[in-house]
Parts: sequence; C-alpha cells; structure tokens
Amino acid sequence: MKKAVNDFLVIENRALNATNYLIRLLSPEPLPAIYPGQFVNVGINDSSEVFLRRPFSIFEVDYENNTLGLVVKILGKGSKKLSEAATGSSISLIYPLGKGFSQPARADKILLIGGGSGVAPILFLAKTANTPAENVNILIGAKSAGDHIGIEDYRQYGATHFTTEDGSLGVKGFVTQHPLFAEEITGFDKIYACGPDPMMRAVAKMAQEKGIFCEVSLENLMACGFGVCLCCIEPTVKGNLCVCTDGPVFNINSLKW
Amino acid sequence: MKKAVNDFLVIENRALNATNYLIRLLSPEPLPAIYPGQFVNVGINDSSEVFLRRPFSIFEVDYENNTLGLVVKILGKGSKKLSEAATGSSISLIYPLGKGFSQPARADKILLIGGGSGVAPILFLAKTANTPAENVNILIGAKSAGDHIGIEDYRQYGATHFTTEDGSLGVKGFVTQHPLFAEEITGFDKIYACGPDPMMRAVAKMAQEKGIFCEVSLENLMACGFGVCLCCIEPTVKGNLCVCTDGPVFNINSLKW
Amino acid sequence: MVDLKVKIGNLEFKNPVMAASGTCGFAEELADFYDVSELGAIFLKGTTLRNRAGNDYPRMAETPSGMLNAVGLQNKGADYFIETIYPRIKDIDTHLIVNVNGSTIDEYIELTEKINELGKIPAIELNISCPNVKEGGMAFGISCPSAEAVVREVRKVYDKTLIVKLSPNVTDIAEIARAVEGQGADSVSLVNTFLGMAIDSEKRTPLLSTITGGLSGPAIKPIALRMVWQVARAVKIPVIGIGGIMNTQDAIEFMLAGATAIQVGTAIFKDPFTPLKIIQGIQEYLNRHGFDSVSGIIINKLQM
Amino acid sequence: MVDLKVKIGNLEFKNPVMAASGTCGFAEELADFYDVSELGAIFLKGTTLRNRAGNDYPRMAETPSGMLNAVGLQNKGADYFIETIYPRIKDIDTHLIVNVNGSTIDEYIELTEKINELGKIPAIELNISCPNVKEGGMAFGISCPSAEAVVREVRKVYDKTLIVKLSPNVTDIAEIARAVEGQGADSVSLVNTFLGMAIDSEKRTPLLSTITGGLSGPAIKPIALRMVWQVARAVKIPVIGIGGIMNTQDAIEFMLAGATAIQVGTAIFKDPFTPLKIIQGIQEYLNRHGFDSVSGIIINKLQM
Ligand SMILES: Cc1cc2nc3c(=O)[nH]c(=O)nc-3n(C[C@H](O)[C@H](O)[C@H](O)COP(=O)(O)OP(=O)(O)OC[C@H]3O[C@@H](n4cnc5c(N)ncnc54)[C@H](O)[C@@H]3O)c2cc1C
Ligand SMILES: Cc1cc2nc3c(=O)[nH]c(=O)nc-3n(C[C@H](O)[C@H](O)[C@H](O)COP(=O)(O)OP(=O)(O)OC[C@H]3O[C@@H](n4cnc5c(N)ncnc54)[C@H](O)[C@@H]3O)c2cc1C
Ligand SMILES: Cc1cc2nc3c(=O)[nH]c(=O)nc-3n(C[C@H](O)[C@H](O)[C@H](O)COP(=O)(O)O)c2cc1C
Ligand SMILES: Cc1cc2nc3c(=O)[nH]c(=O)nc-3n(C[C@H](O)[C@H](O)[C@H](O)COP(=O)(O)O)c2cc1C
Ligand code: FES
Ligand code: FES
Repeated sequence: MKKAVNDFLVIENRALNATNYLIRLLSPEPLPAIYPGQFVNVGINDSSEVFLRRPFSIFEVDYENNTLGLVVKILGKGSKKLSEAATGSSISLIYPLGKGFSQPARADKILLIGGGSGVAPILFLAKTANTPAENVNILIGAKSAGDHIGIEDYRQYGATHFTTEDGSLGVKGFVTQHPLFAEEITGFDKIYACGPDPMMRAVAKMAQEKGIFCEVSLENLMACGFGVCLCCIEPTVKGNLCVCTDGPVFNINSLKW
Repeated sequence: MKKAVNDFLVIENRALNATNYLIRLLSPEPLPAIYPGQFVNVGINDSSEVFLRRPFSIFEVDYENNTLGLVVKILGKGSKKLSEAATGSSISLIYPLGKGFSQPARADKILLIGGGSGVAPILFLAKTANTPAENVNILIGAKSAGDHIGIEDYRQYGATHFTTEDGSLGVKGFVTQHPLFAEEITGFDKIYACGPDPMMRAVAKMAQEKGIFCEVSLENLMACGFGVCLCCIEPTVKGNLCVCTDGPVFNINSLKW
Repeated sequence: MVDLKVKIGNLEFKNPVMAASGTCGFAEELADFYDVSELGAIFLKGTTLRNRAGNDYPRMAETPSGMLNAVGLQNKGADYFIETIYPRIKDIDTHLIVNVNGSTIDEYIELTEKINELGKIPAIELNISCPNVKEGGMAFGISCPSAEAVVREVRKVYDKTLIVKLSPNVTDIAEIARAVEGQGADSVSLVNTFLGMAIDSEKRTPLLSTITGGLSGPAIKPIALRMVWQVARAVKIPVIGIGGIMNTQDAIEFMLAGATAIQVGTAIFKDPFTPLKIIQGIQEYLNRHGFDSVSGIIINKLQM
Repeated sequence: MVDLKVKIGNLEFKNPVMAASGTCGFAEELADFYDVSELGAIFLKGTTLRNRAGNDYPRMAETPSGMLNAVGLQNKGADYFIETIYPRIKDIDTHLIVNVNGSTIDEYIELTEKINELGKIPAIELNISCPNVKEGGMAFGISCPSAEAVVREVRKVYDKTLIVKLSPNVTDIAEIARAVEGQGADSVSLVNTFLGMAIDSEKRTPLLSTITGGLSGPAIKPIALRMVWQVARAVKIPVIGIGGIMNTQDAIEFMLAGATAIQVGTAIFKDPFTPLKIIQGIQEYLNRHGFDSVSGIIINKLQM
C-alpha cells in the first residue's frame, strides 16, 4: 500500500482535559483513504530527548478539508512536546499506517469499547461504521469524569455508556464491570476494543469465553511503524507478527493472550 | 570568583539586522558586578542538535532592573535557536565568566575596535570606561551597511567610525584600512579589539609593531566556560592558558600570534 | 550531471548510498514510499538458513540520539526467502544483497551456497557481527581466527562479491579487517551495532527482553567514523561506512574518512526518504566543491 | 534521613556521587559555584609526573548527545600539584582522589609514590585508559598483560585505596577488570571515553588537532551501562560507574546495573550543579522506593 511522509500544518490544538489534546492537522496533499484503526507516525520536532517518531491512531479524517485529527495523551517526553505544538507549526507524519478494524456488517450488533486515549480509533470506527446507530453501543472507560475525553457527542452514532474507576461518571469500575459487558455481552455479534493492555486482555478473555468475535488494537513500542525494523512484534498463532503492518488491529483468536 | 547558574527570563528579543539579535534577560537574583569582556554560557533549550552551552559576551548590564543584554549573531544551530527565544521563555546562564578588559586610565587615548558580533564587548567597554568621550575612538567594521549592528547611538561615548567591505557605510575596506588605524595609530595609548580572528590578528600585528598596548577578546571553542575542561586553550608565553578563565581578554604580548 | 558510480569488487553501483540490513526489510516496505531502484544497493534483512522467531518483546529502547534493538534475526529462513520473497523482488533495478547469518560455519556455507544459486543476487554481506543472537553472530567477528575461518570457508563456495560486515565491539577493528581481507573478502562494511543496555529505573528492570541489545543511530557516529578511518588506512579493499548516518553531511564525513560507499540504517525509521535525500545531497556537494565524480571525494580523502 | 554512605576498599564515602577526572578541574573551579565538600568524592584532573602542555587547539567537537575531547592530559606535573595546588585544596572535607597517568610503568610508580606522601589524598585512580596521549595511556588498558603489569607494580608501592580506570575500547572489558582485580585493585571505575572522530565536511578537515579524540556524554550511556553490568558480574570489588550520567535516573540505572558509586563527567559542563542534584535525587528515590540506605539499591540490583 502506498505510504507517504509529509509535513502537516497544525490548524488546531485543543486541550480536551488535563492530559489529552485534540490536534487537527492539514495535509499538504489530498489524503488517501484512511480507515479506523490506522495510525500515523509523528515526528517530534526539536527535542533533545526524543529520537524516534511516536505512533498515534487517527481519530478523524475530513477529506473535504484535507485534515486529520489525533487525540494525544501526555505520557512522556514525546507526547508532551506534541501537546505543545503551536497552531501554524508543522509536524511530519508518516501515513497511513497499519491495517484497521474489519467493517462490521449492517445487521451486526456491535460493542465498541475504548479506554483512555484508546477511544480515538474506537470513536472513528463508531463514526464510519455502516451499522445503524441502534445496533451500536459505545462503552468508554476512564479513571474519573475529568479524564473522560469529551470531544463531541457520539450519541448519534450509538448508545453511549461510561465507566469510571471512582464512579464520578457512569458505572463505577472498569469497562468489564459495566452491565452491558458483564451481563449482556452475549447479545453482541462483534466487539471492538482499544485501551490499556489490562483492559483489552480482560475484554478479550470474556469474548473468547463466550465465543464472540472480537478485535483489539495494540500499542506495542515501535521504531519505524512501516514494517522494516521488526521491533513491534506480537506473538500470534502465525508466529511473531508486526503490530505496525499486520496490525495494530488483531482478532483476539490470533493472539496468544 | 563566585559564579552562578540561573534561569533568566527573556524580556526582549529584537532583530538588529538580518543575522544579529539583541536579547535582554531578567535575572532572578541581584546581579553581581560584571565587567566588559566577561561572558555568559547559555543553555540552548530543547534542541536535538545542540548538546553543549554556547558562550556569549555580555553587551550591557542594568543593575537597577537586574537585566543583562546579549548580542547574538546567527552562525549555526545554537545561535539560531537562541535567536528564536520567545519573550517570556527562560534561558539558563552560567555567569559571570572570564576576565574582562583592563580599565583604561582617564588620560589614556583609546581606540576600541569591534567587528561583527565582537562589537558587543567593545561597546560595553565604551559605555563603562572612565575615559572621557573626547579620548575615545570607536571603530566598527562590518561586511556592509546592512550588517552593521546599530543598537543605540554610541557617539556620546566616543567618536564613532565605520568601515564596510563594500563601502556602503564609512570607509571601504577592513578596520585596519581605516585612516584612524592605518595612519593615526601611534596617537593611541591603548587599543581594545574584538571580532573575527583575522581582524584581531591584523590589529595585533600593527599594535605590536608600533609598540602600542593592545588587548583582544578571543572566541575559542568552549565546552564548560569555567575552567574545568581545558578545551578552550590558547598558546601563550606562559604556556597553554584557558580562554574562559585566563581570558577571554588577552594582552597581545602574551599571545603567540 | 556528476558521476555517482562506485565499484566494489567487480560490481558497479549506480551510487554509493545504500540501505542497511535490518532497516529496509526486503525492499518491498520501502517501495511503498518510492522507487527503490534509485538506491545504490539494498542490503536485505538478515537471513538465516532456517526460520528464526527472533527475541521476545520488548525488542527496542530509545536512547539519547539513538536506539537499542534486540530483534535477533527474526526471518523465515532461506527457503522461504528463495521461494516467496526473491521472486517478488528480483526485478528491482538495483543490487539486492543478502545479509548472510549463521550460528556455525557450516550454516554460513550452506546458506551462501543457496543464495549463490540466485541469479539476481550479485553479492552477499557476511554478517559476523550481530550482537543479538546467542550462538554465532558477533562471536565470529570479535576475534581474528574465527573471522578468518568463516570468511575462508565462505570464499571457497562463493565467487560473486563478498562483503564482510564487521563488529565495532572489538579492541582493534583494523586488525579484523586485515584478517578478512587476507581471506579474500572483496569489501568490509562497518559498523554493526554496539552492544548496549537500557534499564527502567522506576520499574527496576531491563528495557529489553534480552537485557542487552545493539546501539545504532547518531550517538555512535563518532566511533563508527573513527573505525572507518582506521580500517580504510589498514586495507586495500573498499570500505562501506555505516553508523548514524542521518544526512548528506554525515555521508560525506564517512567518505572523507575513506569509505567508498555508505549504508543508511536507523535514519530510515525516522524518514524512509533519507537515502534519496542523501543521493541528491551528494550531487549538490560534488557540484559545490567542483568534483566530476563521487570517486573524487574518496580519492581526495582526508590526508591524515 | 536515608543513609547514602558507600564503601570502596577501606574508604567510606559520604555518598556515591562523585565528580569525574578532567571534568571538575582541581575542585577549586567547582567551588566557585558551591560547597564541594557535599560531593561523595572529587577525582582531580589527570596528573602526570612532569608538566604536559597537552594537545594543540582545537581539542573539542560537539557530537550528537555528546562531545569529543582531545585535551591530552594537560597539567603542570606532580611537583606543581604537590607544592601549589594540594596545599590550597587539602582541607576540602571530602575525599580528593588523584588521577594518576604515565607513559611508562616507572612513571606510574614514581608519581604514585609522590602522591602516597600526601596525607589528605586517601586514594588514587590509576588511569590506564586515556585515549588522547601518544604514549602509554590507553595502551596499558586495552590488554590484560599490560593492565596487570602496571597495577601489580603500583600496588607494590601503594597501600591506600587503589581504583583502576578502565577503557571501553576493548573487546572484553570484564576480562580486563578481572585481570586488575587479580593484581589487587580495590575498585574499578569505568568507562573512560570512547575513541571517536569528527570531520568538517565542508572544510574537509578533521575537527580535532589530533584527528581522533575521546567521546563522552549521554551518547555513550547505553554502552557504558552494559559494560558496568558485565564488569559488576565479573568481579567482587566495587565498581564505579561512569559514562553519560546526566541526572538521577541515569545514576540509578548504573547502580541497578551493579555500580557502588558513580562519577559525573560531561554533565558538569552543562550544569556544574548536576552532582548535587543527583545526591538530592537519589535521596528522593530511596524514600519513594522505601530503601533505608543507598546500599539497598545496590544489593537489590537487577537480578539478571
Ligand atoms: C498503533 C498505536 C496507536 C496509538 N494511538 C495513540 C493515540 O491515539 N493516542 C495516544 O495518546 N497514544 C497512542 N498511542 C500510544 C503513544 O504512541 C504513546 O503514548 C507515545 O508513543 C508515548 O511517547 P512519549 O514520548 O510521550 O513517552 P515516553 O517518554 O517515550 O515514555 C513514557 C513511558 O511510557 C512508556 N510507553 C511509551 N510508549 C508506550 C507504548 N506504546 N506502550 C506502552 N508503554 C509505552 C515508556 O516505556 C515510558 O515508561 C498509540 C500507540 C500505537 C503503537
Ligand atoms: C568568550 C566568547 C564570547 C562570545 N561572544 C559572542 C557574542 O557576544 N555574540 C555572538 O554572536 N557570538 C559570540 N561568541 C561566539 C559564539 O559563541 C558562537 O557563535 C556560537 O557558539 C556558535 O554556536 P552555534 O551553535 O550557532 O554554531 P555551531 O552550529 O556550533 O557552529 C557553526 C559553525 O561555526 C563554527 N563555530 C562555532 N563557534 C565558533 C567559535 N566560537 N569560533 C569559531 N568558530 C565557531 C563551528 O565550528 C561551525 O563550523 C563568543 C564566543 C566566545 C568564546
Ligand atoms: C532494528 C535493527 C535491525 C538490524 N538488523 C540487522 C541485520 O539483520 N543484519 C545486519 O547485518 N545488521 C542489522 N542491523 C544493523 C544495521 O544494519 C547497521 O549496521 C547499524 O544499525 C548501524 O547503522 P545506523 O546507525 O545507521 O543504524 C540492524 C539495525 C537495527 C537498528
Ligand atoms: C574534557 C574531558 C577531559 C577528561 N580528562 C580526563 C582525565 O584527565 N583523566 C581521566 O581519567 N578521565 C578523563 N576524562 C574522562 C571522564 O573522566 C569520564 O570518564 C568520561 O568523560 C565519561 O563520562 P561522562 O560521559 O560522564 O563524561 C575526561 C573527559 C572529558 C570530557
Ligand atoms: S515498528 Fe518497525 S516493524 Fe513495526
Ligand atoms: S571552556 Fe572549559 S576550560 Fe575553558
């Protein structure tokens, strides 16, 4: 698949909450088709501490205006620097990378689960799925209400539910403790999840037990992002696969979890 | 001598011409006594390319407002980064470093010669010398009128003369071709010079021939700036001396030029 | 138009800018970005006789101006390469060079013989310097007798261009270079990665599954440059310079130090276009300095 | 208050954070900034028997995350040190350690004997790893027989704490460490600088008067850390870790790799307060991780 490296213009950089930023970037060229679950590898400008690029899921694509959106959570040096990118500055992206989620069928009842910045690809999927809103449930987990990434109202794309560890928004606990998951899980045809490793493993475990189709998006450490370094591997039933090219989305049946 | 490392606040950063910037910095502590010829070693923030600090002469000191001024000429990566320092950002300085020029006596007839960014310590000396203006001549060399560093009017401190290589301001040629130097040199008791190496060597050569007292300020490459690395050495009659602690100002008689 | 051609052994290369093994996959991944036939050569991902899963995750750690990797020669083995990958890439119009690895001399020989059969592989790079495998690998490259032995035996079965990739983890790299030259190597390429380590001070664990890994990137450039300079003075065969080359300036430095050609490695991860930019940059450099050909820089290399 | 004391040979140090030789002058220059008695120890600038002018200018080149130096042991010789410098600094209330250099074993011995007379110098660091001098220097540190010879002879004339500073420019640093341990060294400190090189591609000349120089700074940290880890597993004597330590995190990494103490070098050029900040940082780290004493980290070092 054709890939590119280009300098994008920062047209918006907005704090969503204390640690998450929404960054909108203008492409210098018409954007190729981009699917939920795909990502970009972002060059961090002028940092004495960051050497490699940093991968971020694509959160939204606006083909008309030629813009991409990323949700960046501050974790360390690179994401911090990125969160400070000034409007009008430029940022180098390698894109589009990875294989996205499989498209659910119109009739599928789907559950989309996002944790932390993992909501980015999940919400992109919610927006672009062919499945009508009544068949879609979106379950978003966060530490507390303040950590919730409220970008726009997603209720038009599906019923939206929350869990927070402190109970400050929605159900108290982890996403796997939400009734939708804990009790009604067998009502779904397909589950799509992205979030912290323990969350995805818990989701995968239950889906596997119940025999429900489930895809997760992994965030292994990457050096290149386009399949040449073999650093981002995940052990699978087909051997070590690259998360950057064979993933980041994997069907849980292929993982050795 | 007591030295300090502190973060200074950029309160002004102004382009003087295409390649030179005047940067004024606010000290977080009362400034110690600082003499013309002394310098600071400046930390370059967040650069993937610059590892060490960069030395810059002190151009002015305002004890009342606790500010320092530097003149920064863009030469490479560090000076470029520094020239982009935003007002309100902070910059780490090690200061005050080096030994300044010797003070001329009131009765001395002195010639101050500055080339390029070397005008910074020279103008600081002009401002602070005890010698009355009628005994002071300031000779400033540049490539062309546009390269001249016009910060303020120095005529109150002494008669001011210019040379430019293209003749666009003052006498055409190098400072050593100015009549004041080429013809009237023996009228001076003391010469002080700072500028590009070839300029200082030419000045020194003539001063030595005529037996005139002459001090030059050197710009050897530095790693530390405070005497511990022994990288900045200059061969002298007393052996290899550190430009950062024994200099940067040297009497030409001690140099092996 | 300046002449960028260089010669290594009997082989002519269209330009001296090559992609380093393990950093450009099997050429196809780079072909997603541009026409890879513009490169001087492509050194394919390290290949072994049999399938290797490589080391466990995590295999990578960022370091100041560099990175550690502990990939451990993950590849599907010679037969898979020959049957599945080679047919797909063989018509790329530049030299494809196989990076040959083994845990024993016999493995090196057997793999070389298999690769020798492939009409469109004009050269091999004998990797005696991989720091990320338990057996063989770097062990061959850190002493003269073992380096000599593997090169001698491989030379017997291989008549095409034989490039030997040297390890920097040695006291005297020039000595090793002379040793492999003595056994008939057509060229030496250096450096492979430096053995390094990274620790998570808060979690108090190593950052790599293998504890140690190979350091690459700009951090190593000053050491790699010194080694290329030492080796270029010690041997008559052409030297291929590798280590932290990020841009034209770096590439020219290696050529001034005596390298006939250079390989771009880790820089590809930051920008896959780096090798193309360097080809362009070398052309500009030659024009600016009034050279007709790239061999001009090399012949006029630093008189030191 | 956590206990920061560490022991090397018979000598107790108030804390494990020390200033590296050649980066803190003769203590007086740092004393312009703060009370240097707060440091664990001060390794004074490399000293030779007789006055040395050092190498020509330029002696320094910046590199990615590091620097090359080619100072070449500029110093005024033993007698000047003993008569002029020592009296001025001897009452500093921390251990002052002389970094002892020679071009021959006899020079090492003679200098050691002179330093042995000084009541306030409780230890020497035998530098067998300086890459910037033509004779002796690193040559002693890159082979076991020569390293053994110099340590054996110096040990005969020196009963105080003997620290031997190792060169990283070797194939197997653990082997050298074992060799000097075998000759009675009380401790090894590592690493000294890596032999590197820098070239001005536009001017087409080397950037150092000596062509090659010693690489230091964060760039070398991953390799230095690996070496400290290897050596700490190979010897019983305490190891002093050196190489690119810029902050507390780096210092802790070296301790987890097995270092009893650490030296801060190039970081001092960027910020002379670095060692003090690290002392403070280690205290905070110990509190955060529930250790009573710094020896806790060392004893609980990575089980690898
Ligand atoms: C395919 C993919 C998609 C991603 N999408 C997003 C996204 O949409 N939004 C978002 O905020 N983040 C996303 N991430 C994660 C993001 O790449 C990391 O948070 C970022 O690289 C951290 O860089 P840093 O320099 O801030 O952290 P560093 O300073 O490099 O690291 C800080 C700490 O975090 C750990 N760490 C760093 N990266 C990872 C990782 N990938 N997994 C586990 N631990 C890590 C480090 O080991 C270290 O302990 C994605 C990652 C991948 C691989
Ligand atoms: C005591 C002292 C006082 C100084 N005062 C001033 C001042 O008031 N204003 C001012 O603009 N500059 C001054 N300088 C020079 C200034 O330090 C350098 O211009 C600056 O360090 C260059 O850094 P850079 O990162 O921009 O250049 P780099 O990217 O590091 O280098 C660019 C090119 O310039 C060369 N170069 C860098 N520094 C020097 C140097 N010091 N001498 C010769 N060649 C060099 C490099 O070798 C390289 O070729 C002074 C230097 C010293 C030692
Ligand atoms: C992720 C990674 C994988 C590598 N794999 C190989 C390999 O399979 N065979 C080999 O000879 N060298 C391998 N190398 C070494 C590079 O080819 C090169 O010698 C080294 O990285 C130094 O160059 P650089 O600093 O430009 O990256 C690898 C390097 C990296 C970073
Ligand atoms: C400018 C400079 C001078 C040095 N001089 C000496 C010396 O005289 N003796 C010595 O044993 N090491 C000397 N070293 C090596 C340091 O002590 C230290 O081993 C090395 O720099 C690695 O540590 P760092 O990366 O923290 O600087 C010197 C290093 C530098 C940068
Ligand atoms: S990140 Fe390089 S192969 Fe996946
Ligand atoms: S710059 Fe370090 S001694 Fe002068």
